[in-house]
Amino acid sequence: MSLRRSLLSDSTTAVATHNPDLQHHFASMEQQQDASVMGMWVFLITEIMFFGGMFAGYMIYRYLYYPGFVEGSLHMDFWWGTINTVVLLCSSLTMAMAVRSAQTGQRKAIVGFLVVTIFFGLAFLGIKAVEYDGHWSEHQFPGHGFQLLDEYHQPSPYTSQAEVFFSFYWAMTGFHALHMVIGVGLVSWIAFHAWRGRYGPHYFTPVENVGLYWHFVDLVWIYLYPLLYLISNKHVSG
Amino acid sequence: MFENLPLWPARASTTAGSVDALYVFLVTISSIMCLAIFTMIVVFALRFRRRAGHRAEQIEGSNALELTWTFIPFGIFLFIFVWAAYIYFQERTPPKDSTEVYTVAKQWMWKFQHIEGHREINELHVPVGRNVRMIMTSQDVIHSFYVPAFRIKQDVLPGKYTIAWFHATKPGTYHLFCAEYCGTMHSGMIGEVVVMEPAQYQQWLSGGAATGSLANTGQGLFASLGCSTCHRFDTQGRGPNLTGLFSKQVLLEDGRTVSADENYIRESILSPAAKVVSGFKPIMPTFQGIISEEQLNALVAYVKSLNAPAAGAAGTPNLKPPTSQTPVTNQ
Amino acid sequence: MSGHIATKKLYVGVWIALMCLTVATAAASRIELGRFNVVLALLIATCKASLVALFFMGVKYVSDKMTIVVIVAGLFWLFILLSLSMTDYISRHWM
Amino acid sequence: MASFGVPIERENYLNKEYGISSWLLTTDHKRIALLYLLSITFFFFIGGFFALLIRLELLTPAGDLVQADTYNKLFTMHGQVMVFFFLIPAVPAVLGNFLIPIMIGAKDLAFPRINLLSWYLYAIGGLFMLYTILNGGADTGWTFYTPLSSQFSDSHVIAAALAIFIAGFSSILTGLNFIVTVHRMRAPGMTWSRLPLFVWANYATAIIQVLGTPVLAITLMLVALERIFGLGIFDPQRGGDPLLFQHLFWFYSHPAVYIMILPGMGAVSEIVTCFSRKRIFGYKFMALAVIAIAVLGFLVWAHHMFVAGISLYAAMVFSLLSYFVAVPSAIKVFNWTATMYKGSVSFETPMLYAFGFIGLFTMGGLTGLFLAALGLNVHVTDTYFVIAHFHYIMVGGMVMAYLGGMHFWWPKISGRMYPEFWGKLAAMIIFIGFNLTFFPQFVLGYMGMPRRYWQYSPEFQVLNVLSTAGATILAVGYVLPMVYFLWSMRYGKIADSNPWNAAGLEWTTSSPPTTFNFDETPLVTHEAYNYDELDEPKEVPVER
Repeated sequence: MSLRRSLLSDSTTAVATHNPDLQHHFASMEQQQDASVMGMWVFLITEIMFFGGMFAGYMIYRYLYYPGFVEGSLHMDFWWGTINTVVLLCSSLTMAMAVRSAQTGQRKAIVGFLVVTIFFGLAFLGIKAVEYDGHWSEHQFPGHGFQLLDEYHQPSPYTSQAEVFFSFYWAMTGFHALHMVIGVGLVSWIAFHAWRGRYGPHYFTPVENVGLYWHFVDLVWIYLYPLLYLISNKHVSG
Repeated sequence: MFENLPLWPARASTTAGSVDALYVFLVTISSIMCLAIFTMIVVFALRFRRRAGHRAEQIEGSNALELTWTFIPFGIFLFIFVWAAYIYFQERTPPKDSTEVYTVAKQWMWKFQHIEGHREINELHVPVGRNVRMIMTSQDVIHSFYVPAFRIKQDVLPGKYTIAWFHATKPGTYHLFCAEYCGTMHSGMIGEVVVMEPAQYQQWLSGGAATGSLANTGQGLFASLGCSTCHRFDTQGRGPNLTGLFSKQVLLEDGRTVSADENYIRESILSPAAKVVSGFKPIMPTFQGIISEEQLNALVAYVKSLNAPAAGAAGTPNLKPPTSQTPVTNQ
Repeated sequence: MSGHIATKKLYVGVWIALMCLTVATAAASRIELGRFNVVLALLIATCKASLVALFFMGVKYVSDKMTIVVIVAGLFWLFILLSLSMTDYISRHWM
Repeated sequence: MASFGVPIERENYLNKEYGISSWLLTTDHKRIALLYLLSITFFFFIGGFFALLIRLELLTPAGDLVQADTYNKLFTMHGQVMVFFFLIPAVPAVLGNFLIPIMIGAKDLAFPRINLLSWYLYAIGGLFMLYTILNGGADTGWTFYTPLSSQFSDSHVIAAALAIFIAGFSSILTGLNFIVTVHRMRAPGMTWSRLPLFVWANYATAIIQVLGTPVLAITLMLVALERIFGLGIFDPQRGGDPLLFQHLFWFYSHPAVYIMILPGMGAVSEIVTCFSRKRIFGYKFMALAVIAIAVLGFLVWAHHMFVAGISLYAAMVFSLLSYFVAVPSAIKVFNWTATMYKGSVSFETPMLYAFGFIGLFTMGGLTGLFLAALGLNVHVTDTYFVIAHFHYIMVGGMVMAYLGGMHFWWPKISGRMYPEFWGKLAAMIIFIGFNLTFFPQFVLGYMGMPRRYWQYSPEFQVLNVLSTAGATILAVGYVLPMVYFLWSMRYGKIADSNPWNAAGLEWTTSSPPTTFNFDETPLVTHEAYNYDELDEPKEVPVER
């Protein structure tokens, strides 16, 4: 039994005393960093499955009620959707640059890029709010008051099917927006710590992980955009 | 031979026998497997119990053994699968020549509409020796039509039809249960299936206060709801001619082809824009919330009756878009 | 992935590519291709997603294979969810 | 809690610190495991109490003890509490939390603070559940089938869904922690092929937790949104498909069965090897089998829906896949049995539970073949046959394994031995009580008694009376261990570091372990279960 144990080399323990960011139960900074990033990726796949449930539902109903989905999609604002896509992609760039600045240890640049990222995030949410307001005031919210008018301001024959589309629209973009809100909060939090000089080449795991999260939220939108806004550009009924 | 043992319910349908046979086979196989494993455990535990001076003999494992007990059970499983799938296939495919009973389930009762026009609540009379096809839907939540003596069960869904069928073989009165939990009085949503000799059944049919066949009721509705103004029996209607429609393939406006089964007719009444027939416009108003499930059943029965040679006014089914159709705008 | 630091040029290049693809997908949706609209849209979306994942998220530079396994597993499970639930709906009318 | 640590000379995780905050703010995986132990035991007895009321109501065919509405709430809350607040966290969050770091030679899980967070999430979810219960509960069944849950039920559906949603995130975080820990925190020399099967089993479980739970979370959220805002995704009146809910629900809830059973299988593997003094038969196949179950378990969910109105062909695919997943389960049973061959078998309490587990799991598994058989499923689904089947797996299997594991590792957890006589007695009582409770239900089911019936047809009464009688015996069996475990914390014989002379890193450290588990990081040079190098136990530890 005694064979089981042996002293670890002293170097590992030495590292432990050197880096204040190393938590007690890790042997080395590298192990800690690897574990955190892997944890983040595992978390992201749970997010994939979380949105996956809605994507599965979306796919099934789109298959069942294609005309209704086309009709619903025609009531999306193509330009707001496209602009929001651009905004999010820009924010991903600045986020990536923020992580890079952390890796290279440029404190001001980290803060700067993070602030721009927050700005883009808020812009996205603002545009989303404008869109929501438009849909809300036109009674395009599922429920008893749901209404869908065609181009002649008559109730659309596809109303009931398009209502399912709108259920998905609100649920999917709503959960996406919720993730954005959380993302903005997280970015603000690391921006604050970055401003305090917490991150640099020696330690930037939180920046990297929040970056991963931010990009993931962007990824979801990359799919939501064509699935919700770009189904078809013409009425099924011609 | 086990008729008197209370280990299973009465065996009163053609399906019951085949399900029981599979059950007995599975009980046998499982008992053998259990017995083998339990015997091994007991024998090993006693034979190799701890004794002074004896040490365990370390054994790595055996690939041959592992493969054996991987593939032999797998083979048995496949056999069970095929057998069971065969029975299931029969349970799910009603024969063509069936008498039909429309069923509406609601919290917490069963409503039956016979094709002949008879209506029943929580009691279903059927003849022995005939295929009966249940066309079922629910007014509220999910229910399940379960007759243990027939070994059949089918969930009854709101918003669409599900189909079950049976062929009763033994006269008697049997339990009808709702098997899908449906709210407070779920356990009160029970009834009886009365299987009768054909003669008695005829007597029962003639005794009831039927107000004409279900299709007749449907025909009345078809006129009073104004369906007949557009769905005419010629090629001039603004809606498709429904003669001979049932069970045909229908070409839709968006290029898909669907089979005109009960669910298609139902959907077309409640959600007309969902599947628009090629050459027509989505101008029909929805009847969702306007007609009851029973009326809907009557309409479906009527449309189906248009297939019968006598009922249709126009002779041949005409599903192709009329050539000289009046142009109708979306309005 | 911590070891690798990508160049600014690369990030900007990826961003430009993403912008072009966004324009492409928006433009493609204006052309009527019938059922191929959705195929094309999803194809472009997948290109964009791959770009973001590979470069911005650094999947291209990950040092250990486990991260890749985790991602592939996630996508595979998503595929299971989508495809197996779809089998039911597609085959309901096959009778 | 402070009195928990009786003075033992050596400093260990129990006596290192005292006071409420040293527990509630701890990041020590062992203390968190004990927090879980307390909370799941609490919920186990709540759920058990509901079960007892259900059985008492079913003593007579008429609905006489409680109202129909109350009965429906009882079985709903019994299911929700037992599944989400006892069975799913039981082995992973208690034994897994305690043992995995020690078994792989780590100081802690990879993310100790997330570990604490997941207990808090569990606790918050639990509070929501208690709120639901105290306010009258939900009456949807634990399955939340729509549209009953989304529109027709006027009970506390949202609160219950929220409780499960939150507890679900606790489960996700536990799984995430285990996955990263097993990948990143193994001691030098602890290769994958040297991992104890308990770790393999929990690893496989973690995969399911991480990949399945989010789907349940979003599904329950959609139900809640449908209730709150009137979204129409599952509403048939507006074109929604109620079957979609069932697909999404079972996508998680079928694999959830494996979340419950796999860690139990892991515990049984440890116990059987120890009390046979033998390495496990077919280690590789055992490890592969748990992973196979975890993966294949995701491909079979619609076998809960064979009569629900799914397509005939989809049903066939899912039935076939269900038989695939039965194969690795069979492999495990055969390997446990073969492990005893030419061993040196002794019959301490954990081993009795392991026997019970193998027997009852075999029966549960075999009756699973009945349910996966399409034609037969039509008759027995939604009847007591199903109830009996899954209780054989979850109670007969999982709870037996959990109790076996608790007895096996109790010396490590508490530093004390439990009383062996009472342990054996309780194991016997539970085994007998369990079979008496649930075996009659197989027959009831085939006779056609539907599940969730408050009142029933008189011909079912005899078997129901038997079942209720069994349930009272079972209840006694479950109270006993709780009493003598508590008793042993003060009066039990002090355990040395390896009372069973078992293999495994956890037995090389002191009982109870120190806060960082090992004085020095261990170097692993052996595969698991090297019983050939271990002595026979000096004497079988017998209490009195």
